[in-house]
Amino acid sequence: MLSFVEHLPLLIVVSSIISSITILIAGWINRKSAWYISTATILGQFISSIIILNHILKFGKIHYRLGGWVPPWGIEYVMDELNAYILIILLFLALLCIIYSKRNIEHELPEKVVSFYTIYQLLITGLCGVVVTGDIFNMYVFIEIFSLSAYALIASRGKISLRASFTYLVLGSIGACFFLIGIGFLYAITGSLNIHDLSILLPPFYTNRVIIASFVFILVGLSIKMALFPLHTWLPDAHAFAPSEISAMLSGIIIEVSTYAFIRVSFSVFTFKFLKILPVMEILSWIASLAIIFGSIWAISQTNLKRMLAYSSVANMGYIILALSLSLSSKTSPWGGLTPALMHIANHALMKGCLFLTAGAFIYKSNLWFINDFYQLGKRMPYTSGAFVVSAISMIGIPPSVGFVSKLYIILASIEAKRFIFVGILLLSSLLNLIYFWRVIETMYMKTGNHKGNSFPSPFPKDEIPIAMLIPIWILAVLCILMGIFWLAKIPMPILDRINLLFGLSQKL
Amino acid sequence: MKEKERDVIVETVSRVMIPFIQLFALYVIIHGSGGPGGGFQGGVVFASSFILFVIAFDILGGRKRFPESINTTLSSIGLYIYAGIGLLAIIFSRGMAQYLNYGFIPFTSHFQENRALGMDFVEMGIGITVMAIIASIFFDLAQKNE
Amino acid sequence: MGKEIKKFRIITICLIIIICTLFIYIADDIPNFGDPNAPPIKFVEILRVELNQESDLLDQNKIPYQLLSELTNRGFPIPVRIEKSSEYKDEWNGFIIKEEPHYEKEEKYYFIKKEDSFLKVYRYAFVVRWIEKGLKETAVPNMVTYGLADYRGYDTLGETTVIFTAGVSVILLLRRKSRL
Amino acid sequence: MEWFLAKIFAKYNYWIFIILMMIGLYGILAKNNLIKKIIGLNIFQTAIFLYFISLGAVKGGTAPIVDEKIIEKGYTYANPLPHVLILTAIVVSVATTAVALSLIIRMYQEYGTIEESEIIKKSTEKEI
Repeated sequence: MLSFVEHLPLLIVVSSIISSITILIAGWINRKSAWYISTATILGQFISSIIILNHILKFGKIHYRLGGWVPPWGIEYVMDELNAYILIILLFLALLCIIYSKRNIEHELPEKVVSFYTIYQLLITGLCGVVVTGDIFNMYVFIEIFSLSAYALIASRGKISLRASFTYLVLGSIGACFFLIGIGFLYAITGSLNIHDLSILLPPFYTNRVIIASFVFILVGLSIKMALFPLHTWLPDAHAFAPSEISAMLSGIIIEVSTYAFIRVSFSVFTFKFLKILPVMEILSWIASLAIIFGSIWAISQTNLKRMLAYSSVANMGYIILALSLSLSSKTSPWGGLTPALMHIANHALMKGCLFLTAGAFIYKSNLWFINDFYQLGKRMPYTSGAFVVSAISMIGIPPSVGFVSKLYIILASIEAKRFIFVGILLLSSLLNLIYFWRVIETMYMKTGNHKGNSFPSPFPKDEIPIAMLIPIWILAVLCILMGIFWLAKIPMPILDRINLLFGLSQKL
Repeated sequence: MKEKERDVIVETVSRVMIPFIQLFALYVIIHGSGGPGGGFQGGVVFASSFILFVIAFDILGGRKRFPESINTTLSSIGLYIYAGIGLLAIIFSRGMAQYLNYGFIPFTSHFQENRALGMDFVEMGIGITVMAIIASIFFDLAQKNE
Repeated sequence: MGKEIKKFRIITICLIIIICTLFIYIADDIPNFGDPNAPPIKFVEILRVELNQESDLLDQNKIPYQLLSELTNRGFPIPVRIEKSSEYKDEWNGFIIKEEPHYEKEEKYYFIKKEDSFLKVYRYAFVVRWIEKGLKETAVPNMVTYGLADYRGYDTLGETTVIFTAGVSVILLLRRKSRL
Repeated sequence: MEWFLAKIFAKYNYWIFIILMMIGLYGILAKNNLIKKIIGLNIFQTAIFLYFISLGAVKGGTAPIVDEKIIEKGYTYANPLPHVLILTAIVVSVATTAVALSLIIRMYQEYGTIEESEIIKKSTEKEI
């Protein structure tokens, strides 16, 4: 007899599929119902993801055999702490983005509301599907679902975003195909597709060239999807010209879920013993530090706020990958293992979500894209600008914000690994962060006009965005500080410790 | 706009062909469990009959035969059937069975027969969705909108 | 503009050469196509132990202790029963217990073989069960159909969702005068 | 020479897979025309499908449809799993192609061309 909670991981995905179909039909009858159905579904999914995490912490992993077939013969869902952790972050940001999108989409895409929400719901389906699955081919299918919906959502504004979306489509398809080739090689050698099954079958083949090639293909394929440094070329345009909630989802969740897929494949399928044989982590750490430096420098040279944030995302992917590459060095310390990487995944989702939503708010109110036009915003839109400052502060890494905590942990981890050069790189990148965010804050609060001599008459007209858009922005901004205190108080640490234990990266307990 | 040139041979041949193509598509969908065939293949063959119609006649006439409302409904209904049959397994077994465990849906008294029937329904669902979506994609790509 | 395209083509050709080298480098380790005993079709070798006195236990259809401990160390399920697969050769099938209502409790999982002073243990590919028992378990003769809609039915749900996504995406991008 | 030929003929599906894949990759990255890029993408995906299907081939194997008479004659079945996977992957590739084509149509309406370099030139002139 299966308990209700054991059905939940499945119901999260299937209810999402059913809801997306329902939105299409209900939207045909009444357009306004689309938003309500979508919000209700995502709220339900979010609550059930919390229930799942609670269940896992109490009783351990959930195995769910789809169609009743036992794993090697059928598809299986495996929920452990890592899945549940990512799922909660994902659905939380998705919920806030959809609350935000009600007014914004009515403003930006008034004629396409129904199909927008249908595809948004399908995007959530794909992301949840990737996170909960325990079968590597199933993962490929769901990666394609969320990629396809992301292409369409990016292009929905038309004009320049079409080109951005096309570039993303071509590169993303190549990435997915590389992932498929990797699966093909794994299948040719082991004859299996289940993640747990592969992990026990693979050890005798660790030195087999085909297996190494399959790891390389999966790594390259997924690093296109997660915009790792030399393969990030699709990212800036796609992030800059998509609707703002989609930018927030892209930057905060979609590339993070691809990172999750990479973590799952490299630590669950290939396990850390394989990663120690190859110099993968060494190479990844250098690529990541290049990503941090180049991302930050490119961000400084941008004039468009959303493009600047997009390049900052490239740098932040560098942080996550750097933290990942240091994960094998220590087994005992509290900053060993996957802890800093997973921490930064959550923190980056909060900070970038908030920043992109505020950037979207500026566009919503007065079509402001360029940083030079932001003069006097601090007085025109005080609450929105306040949220921007809070999240910018945490991007720079001022205590006790979330950015500070994750940078601290990565620095401690690199000291532990005796790689002092990374400490320098991280401090340098903090400085660069300060430069490019200070430029925006300075324009917002101190300049009274732009170089053309335009300025507002005083007293400045106060022109704030609707409250439904302000609430998600401020929830994220407050969490940027609150979560930092939580991390410092080590409240969510037991989850991360158990994840490390799961992958054999920690010796505690 | 210039009136489209009519070609008697193409029109007559497609008039004769289209019902047979559709019949063959239904055969492929339903025969999927016994021999070569299945939902996708049948669905695409069915959609190709619309494409033939549009090529032989014109796109507005094709849209009139297969209007947008029916197209949208059909494309959703296929997925409803698939996802719904999976859920039925959970509901009928009162949470005992997993999703997509067709054997627990009481079509007949025999477990294996239930599986076969469940698969037939699923194939039909896939066929309907694929047919409607391919037709919808084709109409959207082919239609000129100024 | 022409220069840029030329530069890009040279970069592309370099990339292609790199990938080609990778493929040629691994070509030797790719298993032969069409081999009826290849891992995707029949079985994959998981471990081998040297023959010793204990191995004679196999003739009485009992599992040597050494094998059992090695298998559990690697995380494989425990074989509950062993059966000689043919009368003349030294080959055995190992069975494990699985929980599937309405189906047999035991399932063929391991293949054990004596081969030049080694005792080799293989794991059957999961397709073997599809091929041998599919008709009995699902009452459908077409293997691709029952693989698609039953054993891996969830993939197909995802696949139908993919094509649905494509349809709605095209509606979002191209359809102008619509209620959607 | 003989050794070389044996090496090529033993896995000729594999070599064809590589050649097709490289043609596709060249088409995707080096061509300027967007439609040609999509054709390249399709060739690339087809190459992978061919590789998967050749994984499923068995010497002397017949179509994977259960038939008692075929077994009595001593034939075996081809591996059905790659067929199942590739049916999924084909649908994915069709879906990708559909979305890409609709993007190209929109770009053609917007810029009046499907050459990538011209689109880049025109789109940077009027950003956003």
